[in-house]
Amino acid sequence: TLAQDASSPPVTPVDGEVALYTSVTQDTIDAVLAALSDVHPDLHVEVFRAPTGELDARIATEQRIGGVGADVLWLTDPLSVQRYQADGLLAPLAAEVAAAVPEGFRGDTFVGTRLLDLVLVAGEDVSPQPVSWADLADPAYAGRAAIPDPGFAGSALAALGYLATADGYGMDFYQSLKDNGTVVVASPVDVLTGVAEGNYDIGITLDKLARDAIEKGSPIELVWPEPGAIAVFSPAAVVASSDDLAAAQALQAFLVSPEGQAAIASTGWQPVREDVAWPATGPVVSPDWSALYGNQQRLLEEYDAIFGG
Amino acid sequence: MTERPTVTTLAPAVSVRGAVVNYGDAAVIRGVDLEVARGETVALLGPSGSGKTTLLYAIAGFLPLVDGEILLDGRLASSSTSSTAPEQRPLAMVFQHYGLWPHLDAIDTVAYPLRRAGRTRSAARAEAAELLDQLHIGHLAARRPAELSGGEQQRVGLARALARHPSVYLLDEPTAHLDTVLKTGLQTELAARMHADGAAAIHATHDVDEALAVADRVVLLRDGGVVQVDKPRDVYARPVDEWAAGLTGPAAFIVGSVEAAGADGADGPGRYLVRPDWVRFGGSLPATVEDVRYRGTHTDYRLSTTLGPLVLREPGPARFRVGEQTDCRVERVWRMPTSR
Amino acid sequence: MTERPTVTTLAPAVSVRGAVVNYGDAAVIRGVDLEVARGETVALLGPSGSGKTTLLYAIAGFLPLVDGEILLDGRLASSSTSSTAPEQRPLAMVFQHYGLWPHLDAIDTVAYPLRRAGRTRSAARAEAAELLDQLHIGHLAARRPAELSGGEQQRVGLARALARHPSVYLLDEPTAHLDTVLKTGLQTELAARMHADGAAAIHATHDVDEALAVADRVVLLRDGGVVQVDKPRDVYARPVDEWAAGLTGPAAFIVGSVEAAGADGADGPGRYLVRPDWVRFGGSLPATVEDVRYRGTHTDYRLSTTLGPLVLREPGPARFRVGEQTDCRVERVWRMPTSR
Amino acid sequence: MADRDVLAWTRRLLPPAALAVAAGLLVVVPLTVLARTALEQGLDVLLDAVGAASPAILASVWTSLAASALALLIGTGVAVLTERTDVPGRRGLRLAMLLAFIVPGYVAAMGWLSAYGPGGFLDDTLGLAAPALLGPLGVVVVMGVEASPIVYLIVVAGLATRAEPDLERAARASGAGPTETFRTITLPLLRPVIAGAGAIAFVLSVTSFGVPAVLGIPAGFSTMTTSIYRDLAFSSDPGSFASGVGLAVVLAVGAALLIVLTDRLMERRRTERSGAFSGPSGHIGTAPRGSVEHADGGSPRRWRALAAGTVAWLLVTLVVILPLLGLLVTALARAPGLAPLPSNWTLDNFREVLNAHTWEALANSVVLATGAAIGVIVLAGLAVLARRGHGAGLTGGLLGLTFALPGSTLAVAVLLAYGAALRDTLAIILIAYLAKFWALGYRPLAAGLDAIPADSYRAARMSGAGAWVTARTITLPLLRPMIVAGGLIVFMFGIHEVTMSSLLYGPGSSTLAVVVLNLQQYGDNGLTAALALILAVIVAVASLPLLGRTGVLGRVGWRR
Ligand SMILES: Nc1ncnc2c1ncn2[C@@H]1O[C@H](COP(=O)(O)OP(=O)(O)OP(=O)(O)O)[C@@H](O)[C@H]1O
Ligand SMILES: Nc1ncnc2c1ncn2[C@@H]1O[C@H](COP(=O)(O)OP(=O)(O)OP(=O)(O)O)[C@@H](O)[C@H]1O
Ligand SMILES: [Mg+2]
Ligand SMILES: [Mg+2]
Repeated sequence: TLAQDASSPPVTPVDGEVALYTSVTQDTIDAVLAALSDVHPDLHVEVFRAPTGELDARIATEQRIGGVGADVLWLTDPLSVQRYQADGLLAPLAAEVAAAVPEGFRGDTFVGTRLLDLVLVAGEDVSPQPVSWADLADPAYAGRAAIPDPGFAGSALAALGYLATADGYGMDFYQSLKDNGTVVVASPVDVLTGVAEGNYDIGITLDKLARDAIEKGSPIELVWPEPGAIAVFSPAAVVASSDDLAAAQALQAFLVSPEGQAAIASTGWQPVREDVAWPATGPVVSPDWSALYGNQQRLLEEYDAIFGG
Repeated sequence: MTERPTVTTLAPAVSVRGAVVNYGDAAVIRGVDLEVARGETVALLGPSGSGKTTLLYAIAGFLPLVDGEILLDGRLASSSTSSTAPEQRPLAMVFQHYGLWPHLDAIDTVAYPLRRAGRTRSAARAEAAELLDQLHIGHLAARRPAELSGGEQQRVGLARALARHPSVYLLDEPTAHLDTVLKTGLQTELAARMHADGAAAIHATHDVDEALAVADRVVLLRDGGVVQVDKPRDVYARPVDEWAAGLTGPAAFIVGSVEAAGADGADGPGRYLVRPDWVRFGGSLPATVEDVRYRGTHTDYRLSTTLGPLVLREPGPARFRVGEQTDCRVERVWRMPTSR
Repeated sequence: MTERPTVTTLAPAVSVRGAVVNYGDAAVIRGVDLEVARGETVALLGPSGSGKTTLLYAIAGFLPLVDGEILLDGRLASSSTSSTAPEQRPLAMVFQHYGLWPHLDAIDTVAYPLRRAGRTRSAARAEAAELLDQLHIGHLAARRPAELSGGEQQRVGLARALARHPSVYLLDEPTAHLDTVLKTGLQTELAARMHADGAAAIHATHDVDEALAVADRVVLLRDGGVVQVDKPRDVYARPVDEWAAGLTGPAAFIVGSVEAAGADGADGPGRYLVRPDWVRFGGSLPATVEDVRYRGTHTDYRLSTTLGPLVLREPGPARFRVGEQTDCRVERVWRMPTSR
Repeated sequence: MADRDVLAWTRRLLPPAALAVAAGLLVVVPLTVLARTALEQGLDVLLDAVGAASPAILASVWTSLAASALALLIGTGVAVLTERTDVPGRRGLRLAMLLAFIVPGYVAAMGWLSAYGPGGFLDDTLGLAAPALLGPLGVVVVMGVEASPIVYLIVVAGLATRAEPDLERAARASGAGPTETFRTITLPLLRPVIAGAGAIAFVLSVTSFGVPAVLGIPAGFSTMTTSIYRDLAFSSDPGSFASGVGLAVVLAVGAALLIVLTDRLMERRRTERSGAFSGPSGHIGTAPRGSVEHADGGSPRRWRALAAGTVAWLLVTLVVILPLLGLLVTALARAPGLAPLPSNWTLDNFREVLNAHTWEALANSVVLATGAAIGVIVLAGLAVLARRGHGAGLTGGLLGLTFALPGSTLAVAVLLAYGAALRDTLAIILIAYLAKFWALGYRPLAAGLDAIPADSYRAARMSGAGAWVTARTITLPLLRPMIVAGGLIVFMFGIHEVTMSSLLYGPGSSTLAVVVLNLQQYGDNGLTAALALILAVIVAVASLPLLGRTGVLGRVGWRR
């Protein structure tokens, strides 16, 4: 389904100053910017990085004092970006940028750049090892399964968004998790740490985190669950009021260019482009992001009704 | 003995007119009038709790007047509606509890008012050192209050007041912790200043001897009101009532006619004050010694006579014993005013 | 006049032996010996800075001994290596600066030692109220120190010490801010207690009159050392050296032979002390009046005579003026010891 | 003459004017802007939000009350031990208290987890774990421990300004033993100071986010701050921003009211010193410190000191040292879940943390923290001096407001007010710090005033000093221990402040905490732990000179 081949024509270097507001991890930003200077030596990027909550607050505040200071937004998950789109904050996506990524990983004004894959992790000597998401509710793991808090981590909300509507799951699934004594922790990191330390047998975490830990010797196993890892794409968008739209669009385009995608992949996150080298992992599934947007509050309330947040 | 420079054409250094001061709702100073001329020392004599400190604080501008006014050097300083800032009044004060600053050593404390007056640091410290020397605590210049004895602290407080060269000194029991030698030295220094600068002083004390020794005039204070204003000898010899008599020295009272005793001041029947030094041994009045108290320089005898009980004071050690019979004479009496 | 109950078989209430106390490296008390019998009041008389407070603190256990020892009721309380906790000593103390607790009102302050002694709250407060009444501050029971006058604060401090009913009272200038009436009242109360409980007292003061009036014995302190220990009349009449003579009262010295003057105590050539009350007007010694000071109950005259300058004290107001010629006689002298 | 008058007037009016301007800029303007934002959606929406959040509010209030009680207990207890007794190892105790201070809340919570949590190193080595750490109990304990160094510093300073040895001697001479003297005299005299410290501990706990996030959420226990975060972070509702702000303002107003209330209570119970500063200095009722153990007599006293020291050390080991060790283990571990064995350890985390980025951020943080400390002390000094006049309660309340605002909300306020001109500069972060930490300096200073007898001011006025000269030459020097304590506290907070700077920083103005945070999200607890430890070592080394025999603040006190 991908239109481009890996050897796209050389891009003409763009120069200018771009302010990037982002919530992606620092090492990814560093790697991408390093690669960027090879392609656009005179494109200077100033980074403001903050956790999702703070970034949201800053943007909301700046909207109230005469304009967002960013030229490009690069966020972790495709939720708040839809609000900015609704506010008319974002410039429409350029055709070639849109064309670079698969349909499910973009919107009208934003484009996915990388995938956070939610997977299962299990202790090395846990048996039986889980195979599907449904195993979280398996009585074998009663009281020994951990999930991240959807009210706290965007990726966890994505899992909720997918599982709440997926066939054979739904809110009843969460009820059965609750009944099985599943523990809610703050973030995927906490899940990983907890499983690695043997506090829990299995849990939901991020693919990259699990791989890193395994590589360094953590006593855990990564399980690619059926029907697939739940993928959360990190959107990049251009702010319509940017002083230097050309530069901003160049940065956005770079993020989905083969070079940019390779840089992202080098930091351990799955690129959205399928033509960039990435170890064979497994299938991914996605929640319906546009359906999820606008329903978060209701979903969280339903979730809270079960887990008593 | 009073050595007042002739400054009569000038306004009085302090005049307090009908001053009323409250703590909360309770009036502690109730309409005090007081005038202090330049070069004059007025003793404010009153028992504990009579309002001496309160009155000095009002004069210094620390407490507001509810009524009345206070003028300093002829200018209005406090009234019930206005008040000059304390630092703008031509005053220096010795505080009953010294008011020393724990973080400043003796010399910096004394240099403080000099610095405020614009002196350079070294000039201020030089003058401060001199003042400390004068009060015999030059060697303690580098000590902070916590490292000084009570009397030494009091002297630092005194030196600080002296350093200000004001036109009025407010002295709140300034010698309570000083021995006789230091007391005398201080009194001499203050007298010299009064003389040289025409400065005035209000000297609050509960000690009669001190009041009589230092003052040109004595103001008797009782429950925040003035009972009597007089020269020292008159305060002692001619008190306006029994309370004043008791405050200013040992007092015995006899009722009736004392003409027969042939004493100075006898004037028909009435109530008479007899001071112990107005009674002498030898004479026509038979007396029984009831009690003998040796007090160093003098001995006090309590005698019972036909006129009533008397006290007799005599220099030197005891000459009689309890129970002995002897004679005495009353040389002088003071007929107590009947009304007030 | 001393009224010591016969308790001689018992150990002295306080005995201090060769006590040395330092502040930092400086010795402030340098080998003091002192014994106080039960029922006895000893006055600690010394000028400002002589170490009175320091000695009392050492006895109370607030300061460590560098050398020597202190026994209370015969039991070792302080030595250079050990020390009984202050609260376990049978003492009560009146602090020179009262040591009142800013957060407690008068009655709770006085009730404090009673509570510590195990009294119930209401019993303690009732007894405290009585003590306050006795010191005429019953109506101030609910006031905190900041709302009391100096003398009132001092009385609260006194009442607190009285409340403890100890076997030894340490009194550090306890009457510095009290008027005569209160002073006398306090002395009476203390005397009664000494009598009733066999309690002893060490009364630090710089005031000669007070020392002579209250004490059974007087200890003269100078620069942290004991200069003389004697009965009041002997401290006054038979000082061991000039410094002691000066501290205990007005003193004039004449050198040579005073036999001719016919005074008591004359004994060949030497240096003689003459107290002002040992000189009288009338006699064979021509005198010129150099200065006259009226001091209420008495008048002091400075005279110049062929024997040298003398001071004469006489009850009553001044009889002579400066410059007048008159005669006087020296009735008594004290030949100063030659060494020391 | 006229010139001198003008000069005098300017000098007299300048300080109050400066105070008014500062209060306007730092407190009134940001709060006004916030209030407007909060009411964007109308009052009804706001009230609904408050209603919905009320369980969380309740949870916040009770955990914070409990945490501040705990902080008061620990802080006061250790302060008394290190400053008023001869327990062995006092220096070490002081250092430990400072260390507890420098580790930011969320990192500390992590340290606790890796020490005591299930699977923590105590679990691994000794089989000891405290599952209750996850949940309200853990939140209370860790927040309490987090706040205790502040209480400690303030109480130590309080003890230094309130050194009136005769008062304690008088108690001993009345028959009270050392403990009873402490309970009946020393402690009540410190009441204003302790109350001030308690107010600070309470507000810190109410606004704490890291600790409840790490320890509360896994147990399904949410507080005000975590639920505001939830509302703000994952809402598609454009009004949620406004209602989040509204909730924060409500929280702040509540806390400020509480503060004003305690102020009122304290005002009535003022225990102003009267009379002379009395009594020779030295250790109360005993030998001067440093001399032979004296006046309390030989061995019982020594045993008591030893026992107290042991208890204190045990406590400090439990609440400071073991969590720090937990952090160390986390920082050294190659990967989570490995046994705490040297073969599984690596210094990679430390190496990675110490990059050029970190140093730049550290420099920024030091500049900001220093600026904030100095600025806060100046402002707090002004406010305290003005307090002697009118509007005492008002000042305390106002400053309490900005202090009690959660950091993110205050940052939003400052950005709203000054962002147009100052965004991305260090200056805007400094403004936020000043607004937030003003109360941290003000509280201890205000509490310290009580220990100064009124005659001290009067004596200065009588010496010719005007009100502000008196302030400069007498009042402030007498408050020196409090000033140092307040400055130190603000500095430490400035060093590890996260929320405000992460919202306000721009190119070139990132702070150390921002770097930590950037490492942490999705990242690596190991890196965070390593950075926190490096910070702790820096602080420990820098504070060594403060730990001498005279104590952290003893040497700045006016008693020698
Ligand atoms: N903390 C201290 N450090 C150093 N020296 C001190 C300290 N306290 C007192 N001194 C000195 O010790 C000496 C004795 O002091 P102490 O207070 O015992 O005197 P005092 O006889 O009570 O005097 P006063 O009548 O003035 O109260 C004084 O010279 C004083 O300066
Ligand atoms: N802050 C206060 N609040 C209420 N009453 C007070 C306050 N300060 C003093 N008083 C009362 O006012 C009266 C006068 O006090 P003041 O201090 O003027 O007495 P004083 O004559 O100086 O006495 P002393 O010789 O004992 O120092 C006293 O009865 C005292 O109790
Ligand atoms: Mg007074
Ligand atoms: Mg003394």
